[in-house]
Amino acid sequence: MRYLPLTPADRQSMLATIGVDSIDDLFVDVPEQARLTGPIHDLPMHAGEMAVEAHMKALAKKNHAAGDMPFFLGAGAYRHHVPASVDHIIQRGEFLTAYTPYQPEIAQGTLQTLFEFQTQVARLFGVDVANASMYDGSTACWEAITMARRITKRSKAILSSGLHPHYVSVARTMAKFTKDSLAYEAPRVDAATDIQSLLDQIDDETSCVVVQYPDILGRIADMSELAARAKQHKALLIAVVTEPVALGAIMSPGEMGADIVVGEGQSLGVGLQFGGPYVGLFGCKEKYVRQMPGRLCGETVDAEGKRGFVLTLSTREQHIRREKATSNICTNSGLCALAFTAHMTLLGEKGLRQLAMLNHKKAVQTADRLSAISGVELMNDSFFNEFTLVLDKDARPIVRALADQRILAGVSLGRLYPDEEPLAHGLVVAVTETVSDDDVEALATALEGALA
Amino acid sequence: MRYLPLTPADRQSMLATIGVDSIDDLFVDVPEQARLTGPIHDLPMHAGEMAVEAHMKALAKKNHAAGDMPFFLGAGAYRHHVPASVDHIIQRGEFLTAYTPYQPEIAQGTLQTLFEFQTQVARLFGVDVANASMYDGSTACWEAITMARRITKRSKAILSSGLHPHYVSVARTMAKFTKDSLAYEAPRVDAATDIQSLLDQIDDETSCVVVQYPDILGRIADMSELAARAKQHKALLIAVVTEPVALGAIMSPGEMGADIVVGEGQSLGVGLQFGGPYVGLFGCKEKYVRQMPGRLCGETVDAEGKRGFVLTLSTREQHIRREKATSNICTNSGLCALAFTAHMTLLGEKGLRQLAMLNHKKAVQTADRLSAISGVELMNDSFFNEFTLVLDKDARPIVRALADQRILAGVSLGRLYPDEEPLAHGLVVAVTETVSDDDVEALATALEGALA
Amino acid sequence: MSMLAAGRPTKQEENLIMPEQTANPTHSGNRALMVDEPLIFETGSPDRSGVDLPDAPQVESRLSGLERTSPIAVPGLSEAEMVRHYTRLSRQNYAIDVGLVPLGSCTMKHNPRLNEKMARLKGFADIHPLQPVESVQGALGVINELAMWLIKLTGMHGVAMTPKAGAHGELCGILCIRAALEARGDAREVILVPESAHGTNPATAAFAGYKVEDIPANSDGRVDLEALKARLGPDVAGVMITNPNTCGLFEPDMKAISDAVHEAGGFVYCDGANFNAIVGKVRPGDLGIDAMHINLHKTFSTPHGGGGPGSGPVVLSEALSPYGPLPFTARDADGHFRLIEEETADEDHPHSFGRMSAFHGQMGMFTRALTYMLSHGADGLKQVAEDAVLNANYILRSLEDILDAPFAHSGPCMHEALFSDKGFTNGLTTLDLAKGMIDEGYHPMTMYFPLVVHGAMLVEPTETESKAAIDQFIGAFRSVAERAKAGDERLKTAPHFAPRRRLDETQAARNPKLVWTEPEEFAEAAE
Amino acid sequence: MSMLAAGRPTKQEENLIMPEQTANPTHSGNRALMVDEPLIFETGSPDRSGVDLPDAPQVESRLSGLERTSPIAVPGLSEAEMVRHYTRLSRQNYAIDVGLVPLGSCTMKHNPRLNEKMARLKGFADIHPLQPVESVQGALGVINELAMWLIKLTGMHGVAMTPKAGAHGELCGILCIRAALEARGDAREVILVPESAHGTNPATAAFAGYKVEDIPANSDGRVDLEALKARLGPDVAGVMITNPNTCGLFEPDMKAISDAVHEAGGFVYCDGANFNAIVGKVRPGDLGIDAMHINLHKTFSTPHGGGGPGSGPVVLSEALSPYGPLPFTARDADGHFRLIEEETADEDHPHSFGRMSAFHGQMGMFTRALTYMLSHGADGLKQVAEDAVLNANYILRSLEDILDAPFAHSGPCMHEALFSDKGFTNGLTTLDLAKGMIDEGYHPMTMYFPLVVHGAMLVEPTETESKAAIDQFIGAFRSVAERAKAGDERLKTAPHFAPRRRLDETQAARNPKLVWTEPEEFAEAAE
Ligand SMILES: Cc1ncc(COP(=O)(O)O)c(C=O)c1O
Ligand SMILES: Cc1ncc(COP(=O)(O)O)c(C=O)c1O
Repeated sequence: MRYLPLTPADRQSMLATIGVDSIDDLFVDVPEQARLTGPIHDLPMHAGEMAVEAHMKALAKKNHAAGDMPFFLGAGAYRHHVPASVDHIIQRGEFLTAYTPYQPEIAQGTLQTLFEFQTQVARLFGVDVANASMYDGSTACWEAITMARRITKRSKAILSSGLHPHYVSVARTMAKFTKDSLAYEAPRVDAATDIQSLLDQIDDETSCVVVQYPDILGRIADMSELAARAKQHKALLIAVVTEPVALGAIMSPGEMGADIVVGEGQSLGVGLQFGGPYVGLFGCKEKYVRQMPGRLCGETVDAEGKRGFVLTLSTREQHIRREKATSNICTNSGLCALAFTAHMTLLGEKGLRQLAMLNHKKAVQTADRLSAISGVELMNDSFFNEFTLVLDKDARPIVRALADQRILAGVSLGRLYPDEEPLAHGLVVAVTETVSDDDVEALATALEGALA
Repeated sequence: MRYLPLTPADRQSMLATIGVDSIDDLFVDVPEQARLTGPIHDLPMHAGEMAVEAHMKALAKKNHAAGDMPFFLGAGAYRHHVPASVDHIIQRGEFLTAYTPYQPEIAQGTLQTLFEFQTQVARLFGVDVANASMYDGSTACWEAITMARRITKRSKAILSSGLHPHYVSVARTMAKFTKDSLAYEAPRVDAATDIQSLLDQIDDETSCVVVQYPDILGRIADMSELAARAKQHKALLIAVVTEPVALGAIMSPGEMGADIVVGEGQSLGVGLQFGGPYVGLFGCKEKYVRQMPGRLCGETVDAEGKRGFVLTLSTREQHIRREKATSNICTNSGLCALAFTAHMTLLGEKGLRQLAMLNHKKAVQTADRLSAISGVELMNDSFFNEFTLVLDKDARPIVRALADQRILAGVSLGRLYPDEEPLAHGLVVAVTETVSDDDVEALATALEGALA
Repeated sequence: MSMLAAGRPTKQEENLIMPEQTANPTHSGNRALMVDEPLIFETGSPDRSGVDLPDAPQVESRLSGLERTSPIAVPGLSEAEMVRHYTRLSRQNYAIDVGLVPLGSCTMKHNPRLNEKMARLKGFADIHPLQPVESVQGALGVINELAMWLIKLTGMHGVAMTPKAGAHGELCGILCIRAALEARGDAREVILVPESAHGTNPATAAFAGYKVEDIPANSDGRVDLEALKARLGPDVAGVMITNPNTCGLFEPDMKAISDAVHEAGGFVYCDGANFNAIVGKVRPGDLGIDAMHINLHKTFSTPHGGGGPGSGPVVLSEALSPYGPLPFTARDADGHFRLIEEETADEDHPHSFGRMSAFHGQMGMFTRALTYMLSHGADGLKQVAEDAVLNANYILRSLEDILDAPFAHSGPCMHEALFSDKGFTNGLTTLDLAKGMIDEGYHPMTMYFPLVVHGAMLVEPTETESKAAIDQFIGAFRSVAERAKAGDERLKTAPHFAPRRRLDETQAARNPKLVWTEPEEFAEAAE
Repeated sequence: MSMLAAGRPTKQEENLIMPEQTANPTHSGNRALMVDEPLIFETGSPDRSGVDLPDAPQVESRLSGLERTSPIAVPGLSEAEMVRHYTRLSRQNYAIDVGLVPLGSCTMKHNPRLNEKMARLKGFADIHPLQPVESVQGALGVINELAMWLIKLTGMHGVAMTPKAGAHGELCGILCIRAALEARGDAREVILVPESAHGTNPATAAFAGYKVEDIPANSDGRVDLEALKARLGPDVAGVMITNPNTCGLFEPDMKAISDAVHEAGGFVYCDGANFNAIVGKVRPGDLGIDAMHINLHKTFSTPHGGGGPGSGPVVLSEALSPYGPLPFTARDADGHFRLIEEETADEDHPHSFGRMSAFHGQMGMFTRALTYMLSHGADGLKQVAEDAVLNANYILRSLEDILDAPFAHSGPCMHEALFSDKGFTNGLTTLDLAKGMIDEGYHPMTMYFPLVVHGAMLVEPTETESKAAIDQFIGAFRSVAERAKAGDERLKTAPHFAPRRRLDETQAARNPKLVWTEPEEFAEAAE
């Protein structure tokens, strides 16, 4: 077998060194009746590369790849062009096959990259510090809520209706067990966000307000007042960013006063991958750093005084603090963080701003084109690269029908909120730099057809 | 522009350091009238990755990729499965972007690989030594003929009719200018090779006999007698191997007494690539080493006595010997040689033998299946993974018609020998491990249809 | 135990003073191929970029006046610089591709390159998690096929595919237990976890709102069955046991433990991080386990990536399966795949505890792991376990004469060999040996884990190491161990040859610098 | 000229004795990340393998009794070992991705990764050279489009795409000249080549059956026009001139040279290896040139791969185009591509000198080069030349105070700066400086070429180096040059920090070991 270097002769000589007769002598601790004799039934035997490749390719072909057709899905996962050099870097064996950098003298490559990542994320979010990544945006969001609980010693969180419904679900799952209370209701089809209602809800029992920016319907609202109000009540403002490219065009949550900013980093470097692995971004104000979950990389010096980097503040973490840790997370999204950082380094501020404006202006153009169709209305007055259309029919069957025509039209609100009748006509359309004018025309034509 | 790091400010400050006002002051040696002012007309301006990728993908789509359909072409270029790890290795920046290893202290990676390559090639060919690669099989073949001329001081070469016609063309092109004489005639459709006729032609003016093994029609013949006869006349036997995988199944030319063995290494690691880059293999008996063309890597020690490798015997080469060099070759096929070596290292003798027998037996099966079709006859009584069918019609239009049906049926002899009427019904079919039973059936069915 | 054949100096200079790389004897500060590399913040600039983008269409923006006007201050590099920067940094890393990474509990096996290629097929890499299910039948097929493999390999009833790493898998399992208990109105509050457990076990139990208590171990490094039985009772929701355990030993009483816990009304969570030792040899389902996570990034070869991403599917017993998370994939009789989400959960999966991450789990890891499984097959996976265990025992027996091996007397180990620093002199410890191994060209073993052994060294070679590689490793390990026992002072300052000498972790924690800030001098100059 | 910001020791130890890595102070012989690696023949075995293949069908073989029975003796490795073996070896290489490779005449610019990705599209990588032309229209389209770019960039009439590297391109050009002369029955025998030319120039002329004679140079490092004119005559088939020349200077008299050669009935071959200096700025066609090869692996960024493969298309004047090689691609008015081979050559290309390699040239390099051209566009390529020349002049002027720069007085250089070792003391030479640069973390410049300058050092930074990278390089170069002038003894034994110290090239040549052979002891033991 191609991955196994031991030859039969090696095995014999090693057994002799150990002083046993057969491999089964090494499994003596396994009770007889639990020991399997032959290979497990009903599973195929080993296969060569060609056969495996053929099998996997056949499965891959059964999917509609986004790049093969007009594609407008967003809602928490965005299709951006990832430069070829990013994939080259993450395939370097020294990054790909490295362990967590617990031996810093021979892990400066990973560590320095994490330090760069943390700095990039903090600057993008407009906060003081960021960690070395979480699993994804949705789990980062829950971790932020628990962190706010630890800081404020309160357990009432207010979730904006604009928060991604899957993020809400994740929080609800956990809250059921931790007894946190979560205030939340589904969004309304309205150009205005729920900021006003959130302002009204904050009180002295509130641990945090969680606001997505831009929100699930694509809307952008100033959070400054919310931050101020939260502060008055000693509650925290948690901002959630599912599309980090947006922050190349719009003010950062940190600038508006957010205490904790979390997000999904998949847009940069990572790709769609059917939802994972992604990379959770997690930043906050300096003063909260010892309450953060996850790994942190910090600068220090070596015995000769040379600058170097190490994992630090590990007394927050499970491997040191065990049941008192700030989180149970161990393995995070290291390689995705590297991809994020490599992509961000290619962009730089200039490239990021260009990319963001390109996304935005294409989205504006597309919104205008599509809302010109009879039976289609644009809900948003502001948005970044994603907006909500209100159709004069249920959106969900239309999305399915268009998929059969090889047009991936967007995410219907019916898919996201199956139980919310009033949202059924909503269609969230994302437009990135990968969308061509032809794609827009194809969608427009198909939508016209479907609505006629 | 994404590959150019200088900023406008950098340029200004550098011009200032140099002491000139503008970039054009650095082009003063170019006569005014030859200096272009703006960008060259009629060519596109710079473009981003997405646009370039779209352009190239559109071109790529206009080709029938071999992997997308039943595929049976050979005749000097073979489609083998290249393990994924081979491509990983040749994409390592330290190999991909390295220069020729003229500074051995920081090029041991390339050098040790070349040493391994040379040893693998020599062992595969059954000769004492091999060089660090040539451009491809066809140019290696001509180099071997000139080497034989230098060694024997004679200029009459006899080319077997079984030599790849393109290799013959290359030799003829050069011989026109160097005044070498080449005896050659086109092959006959016959199970027997031209060994007997070659034996008869050798005389005391012969510098070398050049025999392809297996030959262009897939035939295999013992060259031992030829080697002995050549030796009697102080001529050299040059063997040409266009399918190195064959040598996992059949005796090496060296074992039969060949003096020089050259070949095309594309089968291992390199892939089809529409004909290039490929990798010329070049081996010979030890005593001729100082007449070899191309680079040689040799073992030595460093100042501390540690083993190391260097390019050696460079007094044969153009950069030292200039017009007296054994060849004008400089850049060779380094990275393809690495791919060859990585692939060969994965195989090992065991894997190579398995691979060879798999090719051969599949070919036998296919030959039987196809020759069962009425109007199809199998010419060969022996072959490795390639054989010649004689159809009862012109093969060339059939190959084209089948290509339109998305079946790449083989190489017609009409394509290779457009001027040889008697060969027009010949079809050379290659069968490697990448051919499935379904592929064979598809070809059989299509052939039946075309011949009906 | 031979030395490398290459690179052995012909003139031996045994008593030579070891040349430390204490200073930079070059102008540049580099040492040939050992090139130091600044941060992007020091070399890049916000107006340089490694991308070219088309011009944006000329339309008004609709950003409701929230344009970002302040600097973002993320520097850019040209592609040429970016590639070199990260290539140079990568060269300061150790990794499996560079050499043996014998980290106990981490299963750092070879990551096959076919996996990487398959994960990049556009049909897997370029699909959106919210595409209509008809357009992602192949992706759902991958999840389903992988689930089938996991179920058959473990002999369990169901599997939850969404957890994103081992710890997330633990959380999934514990939430299943809690949901099952709550479903029967049984609000138990305690989870028992042995001291030898990985930190994620107690952390997870706490994260899910449980109290954590210890399970005593016996002198053989295993769960003390009788002590455990004594502690079981109506307050105990379950136990978390690692098997093979973190001392590298199989728990022979596992079935008895499970039975006892079940009898007491609790559930058995098994930490399956060490599944590599028994894959194809033992099915956890036969041991009475209720939930077990599987680190695809360990047993099933998905790359560790310098810290992640991982993937931690959880196999579940019949009792716990109804409580598993959303979404999941179901296969209809006709081969069509459905996605079960909140919408139809009431019908299809009414007891689910809910969603634990936004989408369908780590698809990019699923494609890799499935590729790996198909490559090995049932026969190959069995061989994996056997070779992993063989390699570990070979190391154990080759070094037990020189190093203290606390449980070696009790019989063979599984996939990892446990040693301790007992007998080291002159104040030398496990840490010093580890750093000495760095100089020898190896990644150190896991240090100071499990906690139950003082100065623990946990060595897991995995099955993808050749005998020659292991012999060389043993030779180096022996040599450093001898030095540690002899009290070699120079080990205290090891490593001597790595890109950095020992790093000051105390300073890092006392005065945390977690992001780059403009040095004062520069900042002033810029004003 | 600043040092790297990172890695600077805070405690400066200026007078410290430079620690040489003279011995292996570790048991393994490794030094942390610097791992020595044996040969596959020492670690592999003929019965190990890193591939799995299906069983062959059960049929009789038809190998006419020539089965290979003797051992092939090529060892195999598992994939795990193979990947590690070549990864470790790669880490002993310097390369562009690792740092500056300022090799004059070699144009070691960044190799964009998009090129690599495009070359691997199955529509390019997985097509056979003998497929019916209708099935490879896209491939022929690539060749045609690239040909169009080359023609427009050079202002020439035609282009031969099949040559496989620069030297092969030279051969192509010389054969065109020879064919053209023979076509008019003019059997000239001499090609004039300046002493400063690259070795391939005279070697090629000889390989094509010509006698080679020298062209005198003037004290400015350029062709001596008058001396050349004096030598021209009815025996001279042509001249081979490099422009910009190998001293890094533009030949201002190029047009006059061409006119003179033409007047004497000869042809002008231009070695275009240095086209990077003038791409988009000057068209060789405007200078009267008849043939010029272009190294796609220099100017157009295809990777050098540790020695190849390259690609050397040759642009041709109207006079020479009829003689270019087969096969080639022609575009019909309707956009369809034809392949002109021997079959139709009589009609389409009757004067062709024939085929010079088996197939269509270096397709894998064409896709990369075209990707590069499309990325840069006409505007970007002009910027390439300007930045390349700017960087070289910046180096020239930054170092001419410390290093002898033989032609610096005559004005700016083009893309490379030429220095010499004049003024070094204590017997130190260019070689010593080069080896000193290795310790500094740089690939040395080209040494001892061109031959016309004693102790030549030819420095070509290319346009893909940043100002910061060049400033650091200058700092290191200056420091080593100062040491060379001061006669620093330690330079004689540099490099001190590379994977190997200086290698004994004399021994290698005197007693060539070109393949591995079983060591005697082993061989005996095996008997
Ligand atoms: C025994 C054990 N349990 C749990 C874990 C946690 O897994 P992960 O890091 O994937 O969250 C690990 C991994 O380090 C482990 O070794
Ligand atoms: C000036 C010059 N001419 C010709 C060549 C030969 O090119 P190639 O190595 O591609 O054959 C080179 C490359 O080294 C060169 O520098």
